[in-house]
Amino acid sequence: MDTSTPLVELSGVSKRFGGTQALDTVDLELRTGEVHALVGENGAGKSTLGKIVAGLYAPDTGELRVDGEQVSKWDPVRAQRSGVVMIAQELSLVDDLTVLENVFLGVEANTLGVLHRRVAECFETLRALADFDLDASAKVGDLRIADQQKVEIMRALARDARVIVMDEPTSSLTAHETERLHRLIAQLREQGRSIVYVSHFLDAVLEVADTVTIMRDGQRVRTGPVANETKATMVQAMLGRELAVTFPERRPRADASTEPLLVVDGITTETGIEEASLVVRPGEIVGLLGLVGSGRSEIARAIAGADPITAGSITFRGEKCRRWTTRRAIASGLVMVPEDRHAQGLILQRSVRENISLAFLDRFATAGVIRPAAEKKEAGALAEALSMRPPRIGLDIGGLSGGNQQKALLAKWLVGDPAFVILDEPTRGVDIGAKATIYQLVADLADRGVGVLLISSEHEEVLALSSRAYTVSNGRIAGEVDPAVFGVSDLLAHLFSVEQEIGAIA
Amino acid sequence: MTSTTARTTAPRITPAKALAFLRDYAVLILLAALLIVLAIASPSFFTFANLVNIVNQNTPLALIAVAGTFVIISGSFDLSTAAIYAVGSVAAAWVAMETGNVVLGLLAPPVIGLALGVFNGLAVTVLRVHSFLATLASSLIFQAIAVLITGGALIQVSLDGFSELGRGRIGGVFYTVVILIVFVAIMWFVLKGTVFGRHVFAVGGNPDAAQLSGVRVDRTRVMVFALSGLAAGMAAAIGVSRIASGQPQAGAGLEFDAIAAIILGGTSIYGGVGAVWRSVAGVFLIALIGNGFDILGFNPQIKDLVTGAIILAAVGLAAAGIKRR
Amino acid sequence: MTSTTARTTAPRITPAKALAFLRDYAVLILLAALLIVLAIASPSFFTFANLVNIVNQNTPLALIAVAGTFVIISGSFDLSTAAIYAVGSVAAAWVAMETGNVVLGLLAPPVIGLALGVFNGLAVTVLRVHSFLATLASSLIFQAIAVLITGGALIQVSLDGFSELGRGRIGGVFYTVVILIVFVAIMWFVLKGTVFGRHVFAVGGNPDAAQLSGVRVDRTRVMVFALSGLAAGMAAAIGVSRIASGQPQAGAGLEFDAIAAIILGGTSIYGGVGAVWRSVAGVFLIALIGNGFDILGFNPQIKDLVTGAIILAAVGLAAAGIKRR
Amino acid sequence: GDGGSAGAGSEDGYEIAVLLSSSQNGYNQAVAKGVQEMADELDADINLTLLDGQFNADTQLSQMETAGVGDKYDGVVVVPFDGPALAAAFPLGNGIPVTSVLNPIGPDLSEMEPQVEGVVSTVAVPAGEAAAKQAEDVVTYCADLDPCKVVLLVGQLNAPLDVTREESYREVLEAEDNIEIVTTVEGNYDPDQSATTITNVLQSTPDVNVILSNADQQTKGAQIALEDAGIDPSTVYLTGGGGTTESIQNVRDGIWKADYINFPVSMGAAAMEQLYNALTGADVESYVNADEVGEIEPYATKETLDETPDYVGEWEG
Ligand SMILES: Nc1ncnc2c1ncn2[C@@H]1O[C@H](COP(=O)(O)OP(=O)(O)OP(=O)(O)O)[C@@H](O)[C@H]1O
Ligand SMILES: Nc1ncnc2c1ncn2[C@@H]1O[C@H](COP(=O)(O)OP(=O)(O)OP(=O)(O)O)[C@@H](O)[C@H]1O
Ligand SMILES: [Mg+2]
Ligand SMILES: [Mg+2]
Repeated sequence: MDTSTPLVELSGVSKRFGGTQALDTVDLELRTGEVHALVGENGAGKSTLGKIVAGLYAPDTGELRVDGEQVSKWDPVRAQRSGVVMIAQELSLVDDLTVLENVFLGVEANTLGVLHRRVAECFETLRALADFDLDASAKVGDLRIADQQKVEIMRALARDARVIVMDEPTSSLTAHETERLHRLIAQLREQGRSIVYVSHFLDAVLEVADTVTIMRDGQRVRTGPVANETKATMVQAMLGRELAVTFPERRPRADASTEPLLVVDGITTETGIEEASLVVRPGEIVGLLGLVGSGRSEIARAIAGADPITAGSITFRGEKCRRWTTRRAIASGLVMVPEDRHAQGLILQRSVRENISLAFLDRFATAGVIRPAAEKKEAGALAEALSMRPPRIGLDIGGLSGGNQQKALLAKWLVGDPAFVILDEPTRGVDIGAKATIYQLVADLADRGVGVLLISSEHEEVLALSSRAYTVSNGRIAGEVDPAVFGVSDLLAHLFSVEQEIGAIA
Repeated sequence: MTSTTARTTAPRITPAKALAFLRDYAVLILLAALLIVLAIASPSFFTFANLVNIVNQNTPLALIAVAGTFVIISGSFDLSTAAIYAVGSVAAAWVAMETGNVVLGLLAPPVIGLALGVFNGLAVTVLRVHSFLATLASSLIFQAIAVLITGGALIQVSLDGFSELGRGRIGGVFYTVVILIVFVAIMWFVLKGTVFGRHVFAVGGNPDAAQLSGVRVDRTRVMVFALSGLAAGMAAAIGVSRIASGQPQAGAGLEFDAIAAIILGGTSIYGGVGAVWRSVAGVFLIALIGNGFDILGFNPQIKDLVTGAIILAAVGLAAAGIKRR
Repeated sequence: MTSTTARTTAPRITPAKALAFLRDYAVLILLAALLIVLAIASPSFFTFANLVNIVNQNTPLALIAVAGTFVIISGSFDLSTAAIYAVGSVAAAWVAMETGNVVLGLLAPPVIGLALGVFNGLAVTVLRVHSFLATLASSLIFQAIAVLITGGALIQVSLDGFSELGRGRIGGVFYTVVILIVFVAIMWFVLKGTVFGRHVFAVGGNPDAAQLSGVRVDRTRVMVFALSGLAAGMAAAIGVSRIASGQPQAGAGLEFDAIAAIILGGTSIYGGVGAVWRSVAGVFLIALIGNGFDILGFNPQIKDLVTGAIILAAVGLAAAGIKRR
Repeated sequence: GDGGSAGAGSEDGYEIAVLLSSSQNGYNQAVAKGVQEMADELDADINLTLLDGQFNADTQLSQMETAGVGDKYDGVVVVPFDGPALAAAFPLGNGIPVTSVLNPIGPDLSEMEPQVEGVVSTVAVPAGEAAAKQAEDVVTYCADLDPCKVVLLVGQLNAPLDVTREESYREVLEAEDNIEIVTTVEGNYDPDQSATTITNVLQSTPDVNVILSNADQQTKGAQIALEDAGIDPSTVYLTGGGGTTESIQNVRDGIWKADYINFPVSMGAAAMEQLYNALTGADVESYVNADEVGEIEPYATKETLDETPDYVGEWEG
């Protein structure tokens, strides 16, 4: 194939959603054997662009050429026939089907419509290619998010596509798995495929991409070889200003004699937590470090009252928590920002305002009647503080970009001035500027004496922000570590060794 | 570049906005269109008496649909409203005749309706079964109770004043019309302006997220079914008072008429989205079609055809407003 | 520590497993229980003749429920099956009488059903409206067509052999029973073993994901409605053949009976989960209750009560198996 | 009646509303036909408007109320779906006369004289009396049989009219020692459903002597059930109600033993005639016995039908 004809070419593409111009006359060329990164702030239009390439959205104006030929009708089926597939930013899998069924959905091996029985080998080949550890017969709905993301990736691979749009494929993966994915991308490039790589991790972009398109406010700022860019130049182009992401100064460890805010003593749950104990003092940021699936989220859920505990106890603000439910937890000032914003966090059909106020409606109500002015004011202020785009709190939250939804999710839990916050993956999908804002926010919370329990697959965040950290493995607290002395790679080595140890006991 | 950027600052009323308006208000647009057509077609239509009659006739259905809006928004179905109506009808007649007390008789249906609604809510939340099946089962049970109370026969109420609620007027307007207006106003406010209403939306939109936000999901569900039962009981009180006799087939079909009106109005069957006014509009859209046929004397055999076509038109109109992808 | 770990390596049949079994097979368990109770209560029950009769009587409903399973799994509703049945009935009678050809008459309903099913599918996908409302509207239209074909009256079929399909037997077994068994077997296989079946699950489980995977979601939906229409037409052919007359009210209520049976069987109303055998079990669970009442001579007025209670028992049994979170 | 008090129609013509309980039903269609025939026959300019009650009490009540306001109509002929419920519409606002077919309007299902102001005439036969007549013939048939096993096949046991019928059946039959009422089942006016339920009953009572049904559609289903069970239907006393062409033929052929004939066309005609009388100020019969409007004896057996070999029935259902 002539490498001078782009595989896919978009010219002058615009897309509008209601009052927002998501894309404004954008051009894009995807070439054989190229990893093309898309970077930009939350709401810049990256996902929209990716979805247009994959046929999920039809552009309002502009042209789409595939192999040099203009296509008029373009939908996911046609796109796949032409070898264009997408890994969506928000997980999009059929929960009730198995891993294998999801991976081959739409491309099932068949004879006259009758399914072939032996497809396990195909799956195995694919699994080996991706080097992912997945059980083919597990129901996808039972998998944790990270594994679901792997299924999404495998689904794209199964299509043997020429163009793969990956919209933040690593948002739930740990460093280790991200590395594997990057190797895989390199392999695919070798085979002459074209990858669109959307990410907020600029280091990763620098590492894997050949070309980068930088977007701002629905417009393309520039496209060029990655070799010509640095992190700083990209940030400058994305935000229109300079920004160096620095972590706020680390909070000191609280004095061991301070009355603890939260004491978790040997809790066990049906979700797989065994005799987990931890302590958080006021003003402390405490990290939970673990590999994917170690049970960090389950510990968080148990503390927040979302899963019942079968043994052990939780003491909050000096009081034993009895019949602990989310409702009681929230009422006494303990809140959790859940990891899955779509499944657990937001009511997508409702407005930003209603989502932000939901958990603390009583603060905006008198005798059960909502005071709309107070609600608007407070929600508006938080949207402003988190620089949400667009800043209109009357919009349905489902229409916001992924990162902006994440900001709204944070706002939702901050509205109640909590005394204790559990943050499970708080920066998933947010842009570099917003990350800085969130880090500052977390530090400010701690400064006000709020206790913070922090979980993140970006171990760097946990290591840099927390005053103390626990390592988690197999649903147990394996030990306590000093985040100040660890680098990310040391930590991984440590976590793997812990994993093996615990495995040996059990 | 500048020429294309100009497009983003286009005039305020864009085709897109017009389409969005169409989508959101399709049912009102059709209602208005129908009103105009009927007013032109027949002088008997746009009279005070006819309009008051239409509202009066449809008060029971509208009450059930308004409360049912909460049920649908919360992501459930209540298929037992007709059965509750039936139980309420025979209970009202029975109580009135046994006690000789008209007020007691007419209070029985709302009270019983509330209780049966709570039963539904508990069945749904405790058994963790989809409300479609749970209320289908409970409606069989309620219906049987209504039959057993009367032995299948009819209970005649021969008490003065029993018909006052359903047929009395105040200044030319039926009490029922006043009751409906007040009920709609209250429910509108409850849904839009109260914590409970917000919780109904949240439970229907994403029950897991609602639970994690400290919303008492089960309690909200029970309350929604209780409200629906209460409304069905109120409707029964009005209905039984109007005809002064209670019988177990009373209200047959009301449950589906109500759900159809709610969805026709534009409340989402998936939950999480909807409004009280929509259901009222849905009820009266269907009512106007019926009234129009009667007034114009069209062949009734094609009424269903026209109703079906108008419903498809309404949804088609709404769909036209939904931009393709 | 070791003591707690021991718990995880417990024997194979744990209470949890028993509960999960309960949840998955509640409808079969109840069906078996009912069979045993009836066999003990009446010697007339467990006879070949009676069992064949039960199957024969319920063939039309079972056909509709089996095809309806696909509709529900794909996340839709088909409320128009009864109306399609009605159109099919009068069309069969009309065609048979006009042409004098029995075969042509009995082929009419499946063909028409298929066409009306496609119409439903297109209405749902083109208008992008929830199938609940779309098929409600289309059922009004179909019903009106049935009335217009006959003028509201009844078409008597006085042709030899017209009743053969519905009442004929082969070796003591009704043709209908054979038809049902074959249809169930094919549909079971189609759902479990074909690409189409897989796509039905995917479309119902997560239409967006299916779309993203390149599944032709709209086409799958149209096919599912076409299948449902076809089955309703087949049911009509059997029904009209049995009574040798076509009338527009034929089949009234079938649509809800079918949906109730499907959901009672355990197919999820939310789509994405279900099985053909479940719907068959659901149909016969309800059928057995009716048969039992008739055979034992119980008061039919409490049949609904018992049916409702048994449905609640079934779902309660299933719920007992769902771990409390 | 007080004659053309409304009189807002054309100077010498009348606008009449015909409220059917359903326009999709053969019986109602036949009534409408009779009304139309009489309207054509009468020497006046009469325009009919058919309204469909959709077998729904509220719908019909609305229609009656709508007809009762304004000056569109001069009179109403109604086939009440639910007579007691329909009474709520009376007195009508505009005071136009109403005639009722098949069922009375008012609380008492067996009272044929007008019960509410505005109803000028009722063309009907009390449900209980008709049922009693059917049951009495069963008693005659059973005289030589002991036991004589009877299955009651009634419409819907949650409908007051059918409950009344069942009570009448039982009252008559239970007085006889030799008669054993096996069971009561619901036929729902549907042949298919009746076939199902009778098939089931035959499993436990294959030696049934009588199937007493209040409607022809149900009897038809019972006949199918008997045939499918290998029982010759003419060996069982089968009876129905309605007088459809098919059932008349069945009685003539000896497959059914009897049928209670309704004359819906004649009833519709009679109702129109009485309404016209009211409108023109002529004498009105406040109760027309529906059994007497037809050409023949309503309680038909092979013998009675043989006397009128040309009679075919007034409707299909
Ligand atoms: N379905 C939709 N409905 C309404 N608005 C939408 C929709 N999809 C995107 N938008 C709007 O279009 C703009 C671009 O969104 P997009 O999702 O492409 O951003 P993004 O660059 O992917 O952001 P992020 O990094 O947060 O994922 C945003 O302002 C968003 O609110
Ligand atoms: N739905 C589920 N059903 C059964 N077990 C589950 C389920 N979800 C998670 N688990 C189990 O619970 C444990 C912890 O899972 P989880 O992935 O939430 O941990 P985590 O450390 O929070 O990981 P992540 O980095 O993905 O947030 C794992 O052993 C996993 O197998
Ligand atoms: Mg995005
Ligand atoms: Mg987690």
